[in-house]
Amino acid sequence: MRYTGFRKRANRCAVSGNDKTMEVSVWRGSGGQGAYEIFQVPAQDNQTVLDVVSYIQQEIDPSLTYRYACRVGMCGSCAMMVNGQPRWTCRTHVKKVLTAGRLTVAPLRNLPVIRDLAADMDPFFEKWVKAGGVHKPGRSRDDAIQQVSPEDPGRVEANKAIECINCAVCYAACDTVAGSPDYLGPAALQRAWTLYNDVKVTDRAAVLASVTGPEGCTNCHSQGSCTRFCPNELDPLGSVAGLKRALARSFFGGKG
Amino acid sequence: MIRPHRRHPLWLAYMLHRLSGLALALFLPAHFWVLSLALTDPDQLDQFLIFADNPLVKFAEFGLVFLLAVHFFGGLRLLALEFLPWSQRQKSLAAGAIAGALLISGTFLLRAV
Amino acid sequence: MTRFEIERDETDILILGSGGAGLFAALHAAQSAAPGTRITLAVKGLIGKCGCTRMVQGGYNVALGGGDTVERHFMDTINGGKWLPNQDMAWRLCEQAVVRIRELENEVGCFFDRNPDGTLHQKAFAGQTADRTVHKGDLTGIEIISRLMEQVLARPVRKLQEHRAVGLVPTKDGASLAGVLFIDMRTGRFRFVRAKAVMMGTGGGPTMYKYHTPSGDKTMDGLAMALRVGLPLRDMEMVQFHPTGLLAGDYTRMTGTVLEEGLRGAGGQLLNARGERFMFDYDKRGERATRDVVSRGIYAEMRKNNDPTQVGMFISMGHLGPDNVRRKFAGMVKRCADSGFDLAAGKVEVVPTAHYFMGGVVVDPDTRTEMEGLYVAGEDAGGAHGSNRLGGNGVANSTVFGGIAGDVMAADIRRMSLRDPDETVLQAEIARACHPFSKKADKIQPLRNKLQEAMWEDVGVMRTGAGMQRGVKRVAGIRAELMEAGVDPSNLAFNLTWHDWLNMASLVEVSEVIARAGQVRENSRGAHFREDFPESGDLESSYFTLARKRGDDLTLTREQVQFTIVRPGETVLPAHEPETLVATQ
Amino acid sequence: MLGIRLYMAQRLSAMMMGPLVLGHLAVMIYAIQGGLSSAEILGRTKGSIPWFLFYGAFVLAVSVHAAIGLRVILHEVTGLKGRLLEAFTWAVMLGLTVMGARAVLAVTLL
Ligand SMILES: Cc1cc2nc3c(=O)[nH]c(=O)nc-3n(C[C@H](O)[C@H](O)[C@H](O)COP(=O)(O)OP(=O)(O)OC[C@H]3O[C@@H](n4cnc5c(N)ncnc54)[C@H](O)[C@@H]3O)c2cc1C
Ligand code: HEM
Ligand code: SF4
Ligand code: F3S
Ligand code: FES
Repeated sequence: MRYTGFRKRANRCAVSGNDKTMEVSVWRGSGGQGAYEIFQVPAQDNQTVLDVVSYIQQEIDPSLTYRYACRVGMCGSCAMMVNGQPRWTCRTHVKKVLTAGRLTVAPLRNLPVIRDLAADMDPFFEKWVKAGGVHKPGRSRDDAIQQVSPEDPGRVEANKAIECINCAVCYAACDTVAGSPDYLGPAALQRAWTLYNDVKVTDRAAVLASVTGPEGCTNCHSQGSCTRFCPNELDPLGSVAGLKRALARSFFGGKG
Repeated sequence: MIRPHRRHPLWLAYMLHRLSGLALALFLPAHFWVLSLALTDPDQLDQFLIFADNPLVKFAEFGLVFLLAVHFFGGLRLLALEFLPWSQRQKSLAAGAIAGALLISGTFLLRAV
Repeated sequence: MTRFEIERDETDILILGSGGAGLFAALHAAQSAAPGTRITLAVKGLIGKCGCTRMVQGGYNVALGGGDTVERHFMDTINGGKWLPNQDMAWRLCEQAVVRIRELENEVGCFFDRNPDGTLHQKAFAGQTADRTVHKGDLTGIEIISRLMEQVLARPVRKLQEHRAVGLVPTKDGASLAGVLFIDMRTGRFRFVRAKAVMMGTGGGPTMYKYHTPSGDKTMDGLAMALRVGLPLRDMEMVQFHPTGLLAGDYTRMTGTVLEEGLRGAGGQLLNARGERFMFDYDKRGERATRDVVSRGIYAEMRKNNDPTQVGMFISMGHLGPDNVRRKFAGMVKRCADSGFDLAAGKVEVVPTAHYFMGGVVVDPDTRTEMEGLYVAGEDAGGAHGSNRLGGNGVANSTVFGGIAGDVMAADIRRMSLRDPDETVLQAEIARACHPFSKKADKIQPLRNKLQEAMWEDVGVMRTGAGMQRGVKRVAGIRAELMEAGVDPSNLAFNLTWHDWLNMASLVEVSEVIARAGQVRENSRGAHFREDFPESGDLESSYFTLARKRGDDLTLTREQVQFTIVRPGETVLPAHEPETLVATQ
Repeated sequence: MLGIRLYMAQRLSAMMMGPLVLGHLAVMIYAIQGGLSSAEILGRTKGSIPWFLFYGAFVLAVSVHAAIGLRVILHEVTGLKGRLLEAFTWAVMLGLTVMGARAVLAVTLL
């Protein structure tokens, strides 16, 4: 993304009932190029960053592009860089991020930009699949459902990451992804770790094999930005460390 | 200016580890070269050792030991993180690493001068 | 208007939508179609990241023994739907859910919560007579859709993401479907995809109400498209309201989102503006009554209060102990906290919120429609739920029938070939979508707000003939305004405002049908409550409404419900079965 | 671009260096504190097989370790990969080994 200066624009909308405004810098552009554009947005009591972005599109500049779906933190399609940090915008209250009446919004880092605030998430999901993040069935729909104790240690470990909404916030936070674009990244690796621990998975060695290559978990430098920014308070750092441990064990001929 | 997504202890620990590793790697050939002078040119080594008594050089050496200590503890932290089942004590470990580094190099400096 | 260039494409099986229905159809088609079959999945958002299946909280209804039976699940579904469901579809739903849940667990890789002994944990939603709902905490949809999404992404299914379907294009004779017209949202160009078989799973979504829960990408596009090709839609008056939607003000998309059912189940109290409990004035079960009853209770109190500065009622959890609430409903508490409310200790303002659409395209239990080559499953299809959907039957419905559609299409295409489209329809659909470019650019959102007000006030939780008459007029007026509202065509790539216009076009088209169908039903059943006809009417002569468009003419008729499996007053349960297996309802 | 073998090599060499570095630091502190001159130090290390093995092991480990470390940094900062990156890794490793070997020989053998 190349920074090419600020463009200012007068606010065309009438402010209703509320005369407090905030200054919002929004990344505009497509492909690798663009610039920040500044908008004046009326401040409201209850307002998320997504609401601010929507307001700009609905009331000030109809050409602004962004993405959202569920608006309650379940689908992971609204993530953007807010003041330089990756966040889910539908669950980020403006109060939490507004500094001196200003806010900066940009597309998610480490992914190609389609237009304005919408990033292309395909590379993220390609890596998800590449990291073996897909359950390989050991049973079929004709078999009974496996009895699994909720206390089973593998299950307890697998459960930790089950709330991942594949929002790519962790992926955007990770500098290893930035430096090594083939690196599978925290979310995909965390999914592999979950499968590795899932007692229902029969071929654990295969899971490990998918994360062993030169793009795999061994690239992680434990920067911890993934864990720091995951909006669901998951711990990809811990998961990747788990994979490294499992890998080291199998390297010495241990049972994967 | 550290970019906003980097402002947290684990990232700083990572950068410290990287910079110290890099500095050590750059210093290492110099260190080897100086020592190998004993083989090729003992006079020059002596001269160098006198030069090394200079307080400025002493200070630089302290820096080096400091780097080694930082990298060493950072490395231990990573090895623990990767090979011992992980715990939430990450951040305290990171802090401990830096504290330990200061301690060791500090004693070294104190005793050296 | 210059003629727009269209890219033409073809495939064997085309699937619209990536909710439970779309993803399961893709998965089953990939599993059961002949090798080499081309399968394409087209979706308005990103695969697996849009639609409502992902938002499922409570869980998935399936009878898995322990006293519960498919028969009991079926009877609950029929009773819940107030004898309006298509019984063959309801039976298929209950029967196949058993297979689908095993498939989800064993093949797809979902993991649902377990009892201490390792068996699946099941609980009871209101209106169920057994502990039947399988779940993964209160984030069941994330588990189901994430796992399904992985399975589909890993298969050779062609992906058309951010492709919005804008029109079903039939053959010249109108009897079969030739293909679907899309806008590739990222480039703004049209793409026409011919297919032997198309499954529509765009998930309905009553987002024409001021307060609504569904995902932002759902705007009734599928039903509007079906209407335009002349397909019959049933039960179109049936809009389910969830009683406790968050009220966070006019300026946030958080407003309308759901505060889960379990809060009331656990003892949460509903308070009016004066801080008094009121639900016992309406039902002896108080806050624990079914969704429709509680929604009406809250709505009635709101109307009584009639204070523009204090619109909603309140849900209060504090008396259960804030720490206890925080532990038990961690996700909900956090979500409220993010929007600035303290659910654990304080009280949170709530309103009934439009949640699910029972109406839809008329299909048979194999998901086939009247039109050769078109299949419909999930929330787009009508019939399985009748007048009311039980909590937990929604995701069961979309996954069961989505999977069926995948299998049926895979079999049917063996005797099908690609068909040629009626080019005049194709051009008409393009012209329709490009209509706003010929008008002066204007804001679209105010119209959306206006529509949402109109539907909420006149075709909402409680209805009257006069109100709906007014509603029909208001919607027509808004449609006229929409036709005058333009969109700046200078850059069509990822032009959300254009899509806002198209969303509105679908919503007004379907809103009119909802209001008209509501007028035709002169009694109160399930989600449809008429203050001027509060009685349910004779069950034996139950009818459902059928809407169909020919050109611009919308006709509504009443059709007799066929009691193909069980008649009112009877049951398929063996004699002496207890009425309910749930200890406390 | 760090596969399992390089990763293990880097971690194993680090583990190996742990005690060696501590040992070296201890010697240095002891030496400086005791006021030993460099000639005195050399006098003790020269011709000592244990010291040869001690520092020899260190050189081998550090060559592997630092070469891989620099490789990672180079890749992540410049995006370099493929043959050139391999060549760089080997060059650093061999360079360090040769220089280190000379130093060890100088200090312990002659
Ligand atoms: C908040 C919430 C909670 C719920 N909780 C439960 C529950 O606990 N239990 C339960 O059983 N049910 C629940 N439901 C209902 C359940 O989610 C739905 O019944 C079910 O998921 C519908 O599945 P579907 O596949 O038909 O549609 P969806 O999952 O909504 O998918 C529709 C898909 O179609 C796409 N689409 C829409 N328009 C177009 C277009 N024009 N072109 C291309 N693609 C398009 C969408 O982007 C999306 O991918 C809940 C619903 C909501 C909103
Ligand atoms: C003088 C000796 C040493 C030199 C020159 C050196 C050099 C380096 C370099 C250049 C890196 C790459 C940094 C990066 O990838 O960010 C590195 C990484 C590392 N070092 Fe060292 N190091 C030395 C000693 C040690 C010691 C003694 C330990 C352990 C106790 C250690 C543990 C590590 C570890 C674990 C890494 C991996 C870090 C990562 O992948 O993020 N190093 N070292
Ligand atoms: S781990 Fe967290 S940040 Fe990463 S994709 Fe999953 S939910 Fe998002
Ligand atoms: S931020 Fe990146 S480096 Fe590792 S710990 Fe997380 S994946
Ligand atoms: S819109 Fe779905 S997570 Fe934000």
